Amino acid sequence: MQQVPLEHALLVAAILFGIGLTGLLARRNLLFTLMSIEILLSAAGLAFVAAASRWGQADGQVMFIFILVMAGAEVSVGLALVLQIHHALKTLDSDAIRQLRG
Amino acid sequence: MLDVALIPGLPLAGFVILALVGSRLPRRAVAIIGVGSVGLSAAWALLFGAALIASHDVHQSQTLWTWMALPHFEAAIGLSLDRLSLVMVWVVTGVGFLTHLYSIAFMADDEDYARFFAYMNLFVGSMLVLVLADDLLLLYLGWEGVGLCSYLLIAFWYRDPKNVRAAVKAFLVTRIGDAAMAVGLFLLAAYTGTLRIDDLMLRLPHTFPAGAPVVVAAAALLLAGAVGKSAQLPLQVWLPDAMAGPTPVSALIHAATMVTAGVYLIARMQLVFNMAPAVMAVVAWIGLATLLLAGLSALAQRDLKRILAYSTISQLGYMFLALGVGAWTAAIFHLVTHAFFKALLFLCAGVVIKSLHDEHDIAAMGGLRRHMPLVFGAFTVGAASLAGLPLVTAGFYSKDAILQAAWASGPHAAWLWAVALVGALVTSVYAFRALFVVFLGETRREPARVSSLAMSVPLVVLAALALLAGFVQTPSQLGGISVFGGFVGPAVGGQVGQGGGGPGWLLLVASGASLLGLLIAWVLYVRRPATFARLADAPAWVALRQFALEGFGFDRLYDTMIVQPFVYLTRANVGDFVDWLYVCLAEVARLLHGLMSRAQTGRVRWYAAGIALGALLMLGLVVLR
Amino acid sequence: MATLSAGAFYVFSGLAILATLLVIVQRNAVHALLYLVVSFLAVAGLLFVLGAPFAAALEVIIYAGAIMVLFVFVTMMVSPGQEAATADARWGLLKALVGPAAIALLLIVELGSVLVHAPAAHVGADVISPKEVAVALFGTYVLGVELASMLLLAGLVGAYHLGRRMLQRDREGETG
Amino acid sequence: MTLVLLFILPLAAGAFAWALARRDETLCRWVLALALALGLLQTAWIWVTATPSSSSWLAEAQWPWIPSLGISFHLAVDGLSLLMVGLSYLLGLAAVLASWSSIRERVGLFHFLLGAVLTGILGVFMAIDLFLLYFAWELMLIPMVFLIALWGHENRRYAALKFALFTQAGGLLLLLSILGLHFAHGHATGVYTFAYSELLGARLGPTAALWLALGFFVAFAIKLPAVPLHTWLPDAHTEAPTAGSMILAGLLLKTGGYGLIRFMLPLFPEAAERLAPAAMVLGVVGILYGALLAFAQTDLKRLVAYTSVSHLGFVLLGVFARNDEGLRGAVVQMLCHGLSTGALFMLVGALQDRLGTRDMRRMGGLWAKAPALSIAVLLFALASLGLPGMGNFVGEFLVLLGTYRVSAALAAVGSVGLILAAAYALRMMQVAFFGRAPEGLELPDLGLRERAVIAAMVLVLLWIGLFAQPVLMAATPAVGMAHSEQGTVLHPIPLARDGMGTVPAPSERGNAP
Repeated sequence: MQQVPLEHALLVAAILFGIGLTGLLARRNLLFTLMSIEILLSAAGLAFVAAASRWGQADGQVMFIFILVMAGAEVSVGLALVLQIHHALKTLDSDAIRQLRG
Repeated sequence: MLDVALIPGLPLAGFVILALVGSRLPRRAVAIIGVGSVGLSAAWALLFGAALIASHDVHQSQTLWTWMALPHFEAAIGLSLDRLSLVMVWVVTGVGFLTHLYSIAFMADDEDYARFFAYMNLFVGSMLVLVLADDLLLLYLGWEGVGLCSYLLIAFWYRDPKNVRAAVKAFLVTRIGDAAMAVGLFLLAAYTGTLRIDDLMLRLPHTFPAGAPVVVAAAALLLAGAVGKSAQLPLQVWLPDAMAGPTPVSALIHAATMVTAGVYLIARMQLVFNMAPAVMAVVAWIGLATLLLAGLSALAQRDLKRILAYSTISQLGYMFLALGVGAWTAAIFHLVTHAFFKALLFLCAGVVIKSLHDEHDIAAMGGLRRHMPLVFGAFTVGAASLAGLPLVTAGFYSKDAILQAAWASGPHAAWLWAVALVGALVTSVYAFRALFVVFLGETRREPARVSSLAMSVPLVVLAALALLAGFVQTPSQLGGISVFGGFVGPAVGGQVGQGGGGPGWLLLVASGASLLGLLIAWVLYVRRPATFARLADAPAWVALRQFALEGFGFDRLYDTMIVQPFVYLTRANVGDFVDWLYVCLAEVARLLHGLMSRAQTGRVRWYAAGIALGALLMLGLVVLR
Repeated sequence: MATLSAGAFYVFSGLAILATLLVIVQRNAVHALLYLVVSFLAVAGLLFVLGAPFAAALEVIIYAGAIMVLFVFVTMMVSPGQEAATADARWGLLKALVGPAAIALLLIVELGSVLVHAPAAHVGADVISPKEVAVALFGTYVLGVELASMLLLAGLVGAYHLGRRMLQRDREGETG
Repeated sequence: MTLVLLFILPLAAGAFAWALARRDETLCRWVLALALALGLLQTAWIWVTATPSSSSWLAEAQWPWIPSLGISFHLAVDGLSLLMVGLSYLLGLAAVLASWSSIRERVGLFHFLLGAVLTGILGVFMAIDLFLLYFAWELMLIPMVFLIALWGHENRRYAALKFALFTQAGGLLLLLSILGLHFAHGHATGVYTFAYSELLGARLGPTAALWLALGFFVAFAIKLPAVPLHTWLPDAHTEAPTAGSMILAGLLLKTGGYGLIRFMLPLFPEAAERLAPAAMVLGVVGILYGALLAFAQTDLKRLVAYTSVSHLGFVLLGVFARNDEGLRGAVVQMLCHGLSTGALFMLVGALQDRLGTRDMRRMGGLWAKAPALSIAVLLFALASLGLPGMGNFVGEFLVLLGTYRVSAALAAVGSVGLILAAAYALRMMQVAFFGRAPEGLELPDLGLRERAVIAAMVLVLLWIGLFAQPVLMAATPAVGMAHSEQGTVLHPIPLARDGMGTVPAPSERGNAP
């Protein structure tokens, strides 16, 4: 009987998270930034579900659902902002959008 | 029940009226209120005093109201009249009234008539509070009150910055003494719980042995106050400058009354001083040094009022000498006669100066004898009394009492006496110098006519007093009358020094010194002025004279040692260096802000990297632990 | 079942990691989106294997479905040549990846080293049914549900607000 | 109930005045002025009618506020508070009258803020719940910042910011110390409360007490202000509008001294004893340093501001002498400083309105132009140099006497302040009012309204100066004197008198409220 150790599941989540983080930090296109955030959130959700499975309880999945909700809200506002920025500034380069420079 | 309180109350009431509505009253009304209140006060003091003497109970005291009463300290507003204060009251109200009367004419064409009389009334009121005070704290109130009036009156003609400077100087220098005196009051109050003079006198001898450090310190601090107010060394510098005020002010405040407050204070607190023999010696030596230095300075002055000012300092030195050797009665006696003849001299000087259109320099005067015989006569009486011309003048008797007391005093008696004698000689020289230069010789400038009845009456009355006031107390060789000593003696402890203590030749030597001075002045300034002028132009003399003219460099010394460093330091710190520290703190904060705000690049990825690094760090801490 | 699930887990894992990696190195947003769909689907598989069929379904429906559709729409609305204009050549992109990758790697190592010390446990043994999830969701976490609904409402309003301003500006642009 | 009215009156009247200002600005001024006069009357009424009851307070008002945290809305007054409340209303009224013609912009808001500041100050003077104290403490600061920032002079923003920073730092310390005391007391007794009467008995370890006391001390010392925490004061006073300067100097500073007397000394008697030497040295340094700085200033308002530093050095000195003379002297000094400096700020403000400058070097010979104004300045300058007969003298004398009982050296050095005070006060007179007026200088004299205010203040000063006893009696704090009464007199001597003079019987003297 070969079972999957919890560490492996969490490690996969961590790797996905790391890839998402890399994308977030490396890409300058706002669309890619948003996509990276989706990856991060889904990795986090994966970790929750793995934990739920480890304890055999539903709470982790509930958290997954909340994360999903949040992702939905985030992406809807985020994409609306992307459209706005594209309209206003004619670019999606996040480095070029520096109005908040101190 | 306002019998005693009426004496200071009347002038103070006059002050209140004049201060509130004086500027809207006609001049005549102002004069009536101003002079009348003091006159009434003088009359009441005379009557009341006479009644008290008749009833043989001269110690009256009344507490008006509680000023402050705490568990361990009490002070009341209360007046107390005894023989000593009665004498002072008579002098203050009498000379005060005469000076006020004189001022009606003297200040007649001044625009600030009401202000002048308001200040003068306030002065008389405060001075009366000072001498009548039952409590040292109330005495201090009067003490500061007269100081304030002195300041206000010196600066009366405030448009001239010189006058204002002199006023500020007078106030500040005396304030130095006052601050020391205040510490003395704290000391007495802290150790006895009261500042009521009678209580102090009862408690101190029971609480402390003679010569106890507390008592010595208290005496020394009170002395500091007296030194400041009475313009003794080393705080004498303010009085010559104070002559910037109107002449009646100089006569009343800076000759007859306020400057003698120090003498009064020491006489009043004589028990404390008796318990501190070391301080007594200091008093005597201060008096001695002052009388000699001020006398020499007076010799070199050319400004008539400054001559008289230095003379006042010198005569106050005599009083301090008398106090220092325990001759309380002699000191008060000289205080009284001095008040008469010095006020007289100042009032005469006022007429002279006014008639010459504000000319102060005696070199520009001369030959005034023919133009103003009355003033000449009065000035002669005053100068003679100041010089102590034997037998006929009041000054002779009072100064002689002091010389005798000095002779009869303790270890250094001969020195004290000898120096005081030299001082008497100097006094005589400068007194007659002023008289001769101003009134004899040829007329250098034609005077205007200024005298009026209001001016003449005070001169005559004061001249009479300057001659006759001496006969209340004569040495044993000359009748041995002791009315004054008999009257004041009990109030100041009935100590020795009512004259007649020394051998008879002392009297002759003193008379000789006075006459010698007259002779020297006659030779130098009338007989052979040319010879003297040649002599006086020798370089060594010129330097010495200049030194004496400047009051022996005290002013310059204080200026360079104290005033200039003080002003420099305060100017240097005008921006408050403590604030500068906070400004530095603010700058550091601003610098840090600049550094931190660099991190705010506006790049989203940069912030995300920050978060990631933070997470990395925290996790790293967890892992590595 | 267990063997299969373990094998399936590693397969899905590899697929997810590979697809995700490809997402972040794409220059074309549309390509990236396609890989992202693959990645989400692989994660959904993982979830299924881990005994969470309901979560897997949601992952497919919402992530791979709804959210991706949104992305596609937006990508189509902004001009597709965007990335080429802003991003640099391939080597530039790789160069930009080095630093972030290092950070990410460090993070993974750190997380991994934390996991090493964890007590041994296994996953995927039981299936947690949608019913259990629902009971928890509408029992213990009902307040969270309310908050989540409010968040969604806020997202809706926010997105509408932003979009409306854009529409207004467009209209003004047409008339003016 | 009367106390609540007394507390809220200025704020309510201010709000009402603000509402009226849109319609009629004069009416707005009248409303606040009348309300403050009413408050003054009410204070006098409490003073006259209050009889010392079993409780140590003259009047008290209490409602639960946040009972779960031990917070109640608790106001009470004793003689000390009542004096301060009276001073607040008097100076508040004077401030309204002083800004009658000089404030022309945003009149309604100005009066509202003035009322709010006054309510905060009154709260500090009446609160005996520490949380309420903190609430009032903050309430008085914020409107003041706006008063400075909106109606101030040239450099107002800088001054307002500085004021806000310093006072907020003090407020933070106060809050921390109050909370520290709250929890320390709670841990020890299980009763978590902010009530003053409860906390009075708090048993604290010496170290904890010292730190808490230090927090209170610094908070109050900033407000007082004690050197070296004083540097906000010259800027704030100089830049504030006339009414603001009056309130600042006359009242706000007093909250510091009041706090020390009411809260710090009784709450931490042992710690206060340990801090006393340092505090007294700071007091003396303040006296001298403030005077030296005042002497050098050329800006009249700044000069007066630094004299406050000097005078409040006396308050610090007296409070930490911790004996009868010192404490009561400090109270009298606070009252009289409030009046004399408030009046000086009003007069300097009047000068600035008339001449357009505060620079003394551009004045001179003002006496000839405006005698009434000059005499008024002279009177208050004399009061501030401690002329006997004025109330300030009573304060300074008692403070120094109290100090002398503790340390002769400090009293002697403090007395030097008397000389320096004369120096700066006379220099001000000399430069600005004596001498010759510059060409073309026009200066209308004081108007009737100003004369009335000045006359009232002079009368009060003279009254305190000559009839100090009622004030001294009232100045006894209801609580907290007990700690300091023993062992301060060097040679206690029974005060029985034999014969002469009328001395009030012990029963007359002893019935401190």
